[in-house]
Amino acid sequence: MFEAIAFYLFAFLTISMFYIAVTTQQALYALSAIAAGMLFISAFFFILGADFLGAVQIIVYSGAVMALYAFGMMFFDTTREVKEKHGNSMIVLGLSVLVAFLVVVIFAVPLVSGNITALYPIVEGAGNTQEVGMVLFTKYLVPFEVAAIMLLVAMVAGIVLAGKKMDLSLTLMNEAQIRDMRDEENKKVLS
Amino acid sequence: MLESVNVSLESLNLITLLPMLIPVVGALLILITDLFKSGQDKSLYVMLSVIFLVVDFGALLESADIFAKNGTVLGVFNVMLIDGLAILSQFIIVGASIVFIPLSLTSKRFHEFSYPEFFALFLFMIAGFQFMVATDNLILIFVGLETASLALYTLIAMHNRDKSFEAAVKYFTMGALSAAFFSLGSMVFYALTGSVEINQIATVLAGNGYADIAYVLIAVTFMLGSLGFKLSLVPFHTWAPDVYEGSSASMAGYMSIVPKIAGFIVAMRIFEFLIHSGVVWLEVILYLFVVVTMTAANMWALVQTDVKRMLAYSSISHAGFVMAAILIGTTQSNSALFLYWVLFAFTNLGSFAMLWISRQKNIPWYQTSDHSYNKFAGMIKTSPVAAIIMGLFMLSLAGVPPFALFWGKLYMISSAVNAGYTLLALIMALNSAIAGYYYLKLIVYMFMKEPVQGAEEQVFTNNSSLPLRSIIGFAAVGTVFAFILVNPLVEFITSFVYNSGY
Amino acid sequence: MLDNILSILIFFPALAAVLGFAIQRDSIRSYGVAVATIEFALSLLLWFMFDANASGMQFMETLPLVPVFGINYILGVDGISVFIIILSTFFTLIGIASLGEIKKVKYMIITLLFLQMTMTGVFAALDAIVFYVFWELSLVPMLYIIGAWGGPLRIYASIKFFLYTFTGSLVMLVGMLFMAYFYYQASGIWTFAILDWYRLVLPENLQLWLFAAFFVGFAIKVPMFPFHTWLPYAHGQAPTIGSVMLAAILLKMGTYAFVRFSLPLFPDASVFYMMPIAVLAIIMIIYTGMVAYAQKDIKQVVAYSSVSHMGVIILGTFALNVEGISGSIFLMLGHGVVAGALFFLVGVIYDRRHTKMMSEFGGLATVMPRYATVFGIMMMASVGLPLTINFVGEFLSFLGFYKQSHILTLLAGTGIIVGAIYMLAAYKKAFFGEVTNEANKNLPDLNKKELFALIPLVIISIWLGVYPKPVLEPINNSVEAIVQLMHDKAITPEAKSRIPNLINDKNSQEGAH
Amino acid sequence: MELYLYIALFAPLVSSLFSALFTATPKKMFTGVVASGLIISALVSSIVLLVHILNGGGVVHVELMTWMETGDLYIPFGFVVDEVSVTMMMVVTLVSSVVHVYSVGYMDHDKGFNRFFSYLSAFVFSMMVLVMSDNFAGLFIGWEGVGLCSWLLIGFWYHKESATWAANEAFIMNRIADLGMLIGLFLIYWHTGTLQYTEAFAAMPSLNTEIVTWIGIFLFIGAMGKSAQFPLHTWLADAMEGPTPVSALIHAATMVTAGVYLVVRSSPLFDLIPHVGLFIASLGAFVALFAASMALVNRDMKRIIAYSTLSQLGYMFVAAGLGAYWVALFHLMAHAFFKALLFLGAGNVMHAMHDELDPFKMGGLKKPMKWTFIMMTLASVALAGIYPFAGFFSKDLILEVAFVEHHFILYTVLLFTAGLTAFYSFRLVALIFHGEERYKLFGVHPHEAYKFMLIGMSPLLLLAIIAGSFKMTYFEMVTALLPATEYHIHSHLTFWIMTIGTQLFVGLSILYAYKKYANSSITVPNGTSKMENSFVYKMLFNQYYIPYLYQEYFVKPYRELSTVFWEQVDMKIVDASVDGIAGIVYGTGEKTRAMQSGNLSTMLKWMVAGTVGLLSLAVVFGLAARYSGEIKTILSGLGV
Amino acid sequence: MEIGLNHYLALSAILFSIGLVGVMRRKNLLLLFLATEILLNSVNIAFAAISHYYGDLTGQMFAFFVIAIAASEVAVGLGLLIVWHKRHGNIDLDTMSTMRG
Repeated sequence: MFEAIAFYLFAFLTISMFYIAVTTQQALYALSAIAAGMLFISAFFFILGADFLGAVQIIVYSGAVMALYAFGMMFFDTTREVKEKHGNSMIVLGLSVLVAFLVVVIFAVPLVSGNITALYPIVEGAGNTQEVGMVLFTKYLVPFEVAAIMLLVAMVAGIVLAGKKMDLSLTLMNEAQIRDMRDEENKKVLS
Repeated sequence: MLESVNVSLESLNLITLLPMLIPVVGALLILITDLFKSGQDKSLYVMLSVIFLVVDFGALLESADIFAKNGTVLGVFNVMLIDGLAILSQFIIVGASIVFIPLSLTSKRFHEFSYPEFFALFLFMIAGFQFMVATDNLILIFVGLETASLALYTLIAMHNRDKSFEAAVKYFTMGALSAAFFSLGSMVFYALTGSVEINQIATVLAGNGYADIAYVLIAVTFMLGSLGFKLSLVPFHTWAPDVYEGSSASMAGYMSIVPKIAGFIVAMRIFEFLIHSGVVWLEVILYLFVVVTMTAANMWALVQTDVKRMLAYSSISHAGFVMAAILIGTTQSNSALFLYWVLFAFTNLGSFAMLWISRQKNIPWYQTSDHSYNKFAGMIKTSPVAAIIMGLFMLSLAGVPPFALFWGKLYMISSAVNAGYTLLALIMALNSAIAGYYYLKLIVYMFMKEPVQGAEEQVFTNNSSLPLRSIIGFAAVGTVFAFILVNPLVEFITSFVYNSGY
Repeated sequence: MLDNILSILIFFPALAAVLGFAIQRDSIRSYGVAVATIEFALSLLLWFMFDANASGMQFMETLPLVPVFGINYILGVDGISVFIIILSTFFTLIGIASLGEIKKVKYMIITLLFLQMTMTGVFAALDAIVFYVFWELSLVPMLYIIGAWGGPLRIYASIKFFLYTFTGSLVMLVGMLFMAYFYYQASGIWTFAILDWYRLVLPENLQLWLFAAFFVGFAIKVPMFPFHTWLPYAHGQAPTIGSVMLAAILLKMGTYAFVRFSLPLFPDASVFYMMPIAVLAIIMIIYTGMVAYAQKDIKQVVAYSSVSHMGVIILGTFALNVEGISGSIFLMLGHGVVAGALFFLVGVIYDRRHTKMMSEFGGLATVMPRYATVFGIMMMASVGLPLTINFVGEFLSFLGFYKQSHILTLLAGTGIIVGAIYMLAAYKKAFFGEVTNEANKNLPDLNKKELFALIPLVIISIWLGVYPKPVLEPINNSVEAIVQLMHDKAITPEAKSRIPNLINDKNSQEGAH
Repeated sequence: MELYLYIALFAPLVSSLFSALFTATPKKMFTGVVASGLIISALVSSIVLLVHILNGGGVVHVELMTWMETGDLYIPFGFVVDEVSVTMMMVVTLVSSVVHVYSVGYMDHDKGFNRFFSYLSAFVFSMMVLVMSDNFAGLFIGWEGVGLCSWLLIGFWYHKESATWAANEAFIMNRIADLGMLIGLFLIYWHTGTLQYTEAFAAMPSLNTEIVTWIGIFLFIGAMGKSAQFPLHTWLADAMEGPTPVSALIHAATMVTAGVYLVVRSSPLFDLIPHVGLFIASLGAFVALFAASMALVNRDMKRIIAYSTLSQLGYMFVAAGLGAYWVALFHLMAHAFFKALLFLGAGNVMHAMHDELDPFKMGGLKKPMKWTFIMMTLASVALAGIYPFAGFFSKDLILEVAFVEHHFILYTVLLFTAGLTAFYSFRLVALIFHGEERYKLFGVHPHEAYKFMLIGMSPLLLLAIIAGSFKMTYFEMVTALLPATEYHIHSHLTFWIMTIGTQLFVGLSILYAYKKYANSSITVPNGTSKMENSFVYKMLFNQYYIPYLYQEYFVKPYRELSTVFWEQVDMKIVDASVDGIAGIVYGTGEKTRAMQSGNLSTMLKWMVAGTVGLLSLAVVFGLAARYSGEIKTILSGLGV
Repeated sequence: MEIGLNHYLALSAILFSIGLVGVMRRKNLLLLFLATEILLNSVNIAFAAISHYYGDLTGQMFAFFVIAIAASEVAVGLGLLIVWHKRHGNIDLDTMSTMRG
């Protein structure tokens, strides 16, 4: 009973939050709504016993990612009302209603093939974090490492794109300009 | 309580990780080199990359050897899967990368090549693709895919022009949507089978006789949406022309080869078991995709005014053509896919490299874009050798025998014929004919029109350097003498594909 | 060396063409003539060594190309192909030798040498894929010739030519792949060798489909009505040499392919489609003959007349008996010589006046008597006067088809009337009457270079008209083999009765004696 | 004997090629002399051969080489000199020798002198091939060869529009008939397996009558073209545009009789099918009358003679059609002599009158041109069939044949025609040579032709007079090959009544012609007289409006249809549909490229839309799979 | 009122649809990126739910990696936006349509 109440409550909350996030004209509202929605989602994780995931959700999403967005928002100066031209909203509406309808209808059909044998069963008595760790560092060791590489890529990419003279075009500058620029850089380093 | 896990090192089969680790190490090395001494010439990084890729290629040969002896190898908790498909596709990925990366050695300076990060990201991307093809675990596929994609977006953007940023943003945004589709698709598969490993999924689904067909279809739909984006199937292709146009020609050529072969491998792994288990719907849908992608992309390519954009549409069309292999799903068709792609790689390497050496920094008045057709007008007069070579590549793309792509088409259409897809074979043939027009258009410009008055004479050697010319020569030789390559390739590919059970 | 004479014939010009890039512009003509002469001499050597009494393939060469897929480099000639090869080398020679003052002459000669390679390849190939390779490759030099040296509409014409034929041959390729697949199913072996395919007996319904697929490719190449419209454009826009090669050799690929592929592979389908194809051929003969009459441009007259004559060739081929097929093959040669010569002749006047409109001419016989004479001879050959080369072919073709259908032959025979009408009318317009146009008053007559090209053609067209035996005999022997093969392979009773059984005939005759 | 055969055959060819060498050079007298010499040598050889045959030396047959050999078809270049062909050879070489000699003078001032002899000798060669061949294919070679030469010679003065038009007309009309001939050949080949005369004829009796009938019909169609039988007759009158010696040789003596020769040569065939023979005879009689009627009013000297030729050809066909082949051949021979003479005489007149053709503009020429007058008069007498000239023997024989075979209608027609013949012949003679010297109005000073021309013509004159006396020799000779039917009227009385009656009728016609046209009141008609405005005159003068009908109902529609085919069908339907397909493909690309709007939002929408589309299809499919049983029931309930 | 797997799946679907609305509707790239986060999150719920109901950890693993991927995407995406913004002063996707057709 508790579970049902919690489910519907959080379902209602997340849906409304996300709905606000995609419809509001205020960027700040959208951001806040998203952040709130993320938090509510972590609630689902806790309900479902995925404590580790819930924690990560809060830390990474509601924390890191949202902070990034917030930073971006300030950088782009979109805290004011966002003016968007909406061409044909009927298409958007139609498509999304159709998606929702179809997917929901299908998902409402109970899965026939119920008795799935769990490959990595949740072990009674062990904490969720422990279990996750166990699987993560055995079975999913490689993906985990690749994910690390991915994060490295993202970092390098972020640095390159946002930081390293991307506002200049080395393609179009001539040699002299580049030399001057280098010299200036060196001077900065020396001073 | 959890039991502690004892894992013996041998059982991990770490050798399966070796080919992917090499480019990663290379990338890190490049980053570190830059840390110690910045501002070094791009040639250093190009050569470092090539060296690592060659070593990678060597490691692949080793894997191939192992595969030939022992068959399919699983490794590192059965996440890694080294079968014929993985090896073949990695050969293409690494091989193509080896020939594409030296295209950075232009005689003119371009923005992106002054960053060591460019090369590091390039190598990371290769590792990502390698992971993507060498596993049947959807998680690793997903992570590998994202690694590669994120690097690729950045590489495109680093070309540092308005158009390349626009291209990167478009690609990125659609990629994000595609990632969401992928995860949704995987989720449904997981819901269906409790597993994210394709083999396991196949087994479970076969076990319950596709009882939840509606769920299967939803999963397939979203997977198609995601892979369709990667493979640029119509209507998920819209990014491709813009991205090709926005990125540098060398990068565009690369994109037409490597990411797609990775995508094809994943598509092959996911869809073929479904087709073979009689999911008629998927067969119909793939049929539609193949036909629509080939035909529509051809039609759009007809009306292009820019050669690179035309080649983008042509690549879409070729992808549709090759997608037929997955639809047909016989050993021959799967082998044809690889054969086609190897030969396609040669030709596209050549044609994009030709565009690349003729790239000007500023667009002259008579051109509307980087490579608009009239730039090539009368090329036979100004630079005959370049014109003839470019003509060769165009003929090859059009499927004129005996140039490279003809053999691919031949084998592919034959596989359709052998599997009883008569109509499909005819449609494929007719599409090749339509495609003839736009390739011919370039030939017409090069050979039959007068040069634009006052055009730069030297535009076709604008950017060339010895490495670039050698690569073009290599591609040209490969394109012309492909008929020698075909037999060993077919034999090699078929044995690998067959032994992997496809 | 002589074991590989066919390979040499094919690749020598290509190699020479590549080397030709290094030749100075001034010397390229001599180079081209030298290469073409050697090539022609080689082809004559081929003829010399050719055993006229054998009906099978000679000078066979085999080299694996893609053995896993049954693609092999197989060459060989029989009486049917050997003469077309010689014709092609001959035309290349006189084409290069008589090349007028054109721009980019070096590229032209190199292109012609490449074209020579593809032409020889098509006629010598005995593997379907090798055949296809050369077949398609031949489009490329022609595309360039039309597109780079043609008239105002050259680009449209060249693209139309290329795409049209390309489309058709792709359908044909699908047919070939099916054929190989059926062979594989029947025998478990992948092969594209034509001689292997000959041994495969297909059920009739498959034959019908495959025949149709091959037909599309061949018919466009021939070109048969209603696929012919690329030809007037191609001829109309092409430079003289382009039209000559196109008419003399390239069109023959289609009809040759009918004999090489369609008939022996699909005898029942050939019989099944005989009447519809004959109707098409008759439409070609009469309809295009009438269209030719309506032309104002003399080159278009010759172009449409080509279509009309190709109709006769098709008709002869689908007579499915020795007389008809031999005749059609002979007519291929004949039409090659005659149409080639006519295009040369049109080129002569075009070089002088830069127009091809008949209304611009008139009375040329007075100004250029030699030209008028040669044109007259060739025109009469084209009309099919006895003792000229075309008559032999036309006569045999009609004769052969008469066995199959009286009425259709009668209709097709009106071609000789229609042909006379447009040819004579054109000749009258251009050559007879008073010289009214000031520009025509002082035209120089044929010069040495032009005579060098034309005199041999005149000699051939009369020589082979009077004494066709040296050519007709080998053709006959090979055709007999094909007809017998078709008879043996035929399944349906109708086909059995339509295609004569030569062995029985001979036996019964001997018995009667 | 074979040597003579080769000389007779190839001397003209050598002559032609020799003259051809000088076509591009100015006139050279020796070409004419050499050509004439060579032709005369052919004549001599023919005479030798004739003597050989007459002496019972047997048939001379040679096979030069193979021409075509494929499948079961075997065609050699075979030549045979037998009784029939040697007759033709004599006619051909004799007339052509005369014409060659004559032409040396006639073409004296022509720029194309050398060319003329080349063509003329080529014609003789073709004609020799035609008559000497031992098979149908060889005959066809000659058949087409003479057609070609006829084209060349009619259009000899190629700067004249009318000449080239006439040349083309002749060629094309002949082609129409040649098609029939070809079909006949095909029939012969496929039913007898050979084209050799002897073997083919030997095989014919065993064939189905229907097939033999068809063979006969098609061969006769071929003959109709060459011999200008109705309805393919119009070209012959137009062919008079050529130089007059050409008309004499080709369009009177030799080529036009090739049709008769064909029928005679195929006598074993036509004997099998008398019904076709009757048709041939009827058509011949019709043409005889038809052509004669047109000759009555014509005002072109050469055309009158041409119509007369046509009419005489009709006679020959009557004979041949009725099975009297030797009679036909005899008339052919006799006709060749006097008609060639007539033409050459007309040539003299034209020469004298500076190519004036209208006899109404001449008159009284007997004074300046005495010899010509004599020759033409005698030739006309022969043509009219007055005893003892050649025409009497041959033509009367034909009348007898018709009578004896009980074809009285034919007989009547022929008799009537004989009267007409006499009338128009002497109308011409009278107009040209008698009466007022009307030519003076036009300021012409006529003169007699060169003497050697007249001497050259003399053999013809001689033969026109005496040829009839060879009748029995001839009869004995040719009946070795042809059916030896003698046509005697059983009652002597009847015979004499008929002969004398005919002679009287003809004589009266001549007198009437003289009376009407030899007087001095004749003026150049100006279209105002009552007669000229009568319907019959107009119809005859316009050749029954047949050329007009051809022009209106064949030539013009053909031209228009051709244009329609080209401009409407070929360009607007066939080609346009090809371009249309290409255009549709291209146009679809052009229209749908808007899908690529370049706007990211649109791209995303497309992506979602694609997925939604797939989903909908999935649902449809899923439902169909789920409820397949129910759907089947419903469908079966609906009776699908 | 037992909450079953289907409830979660339906919720996930609804959220996913909302995300799609956002993706299609948003013209401001930053907000568009936010919408893509919704998509990923909605899937994560489903993964966790399936994991829970099947007693299998794989779902949680997947969700974990999805979160990692989402985080990296944000880094790259924002990097791109920053460059664009530096050059054009806006992040409206309607302004980026120089390439078309």
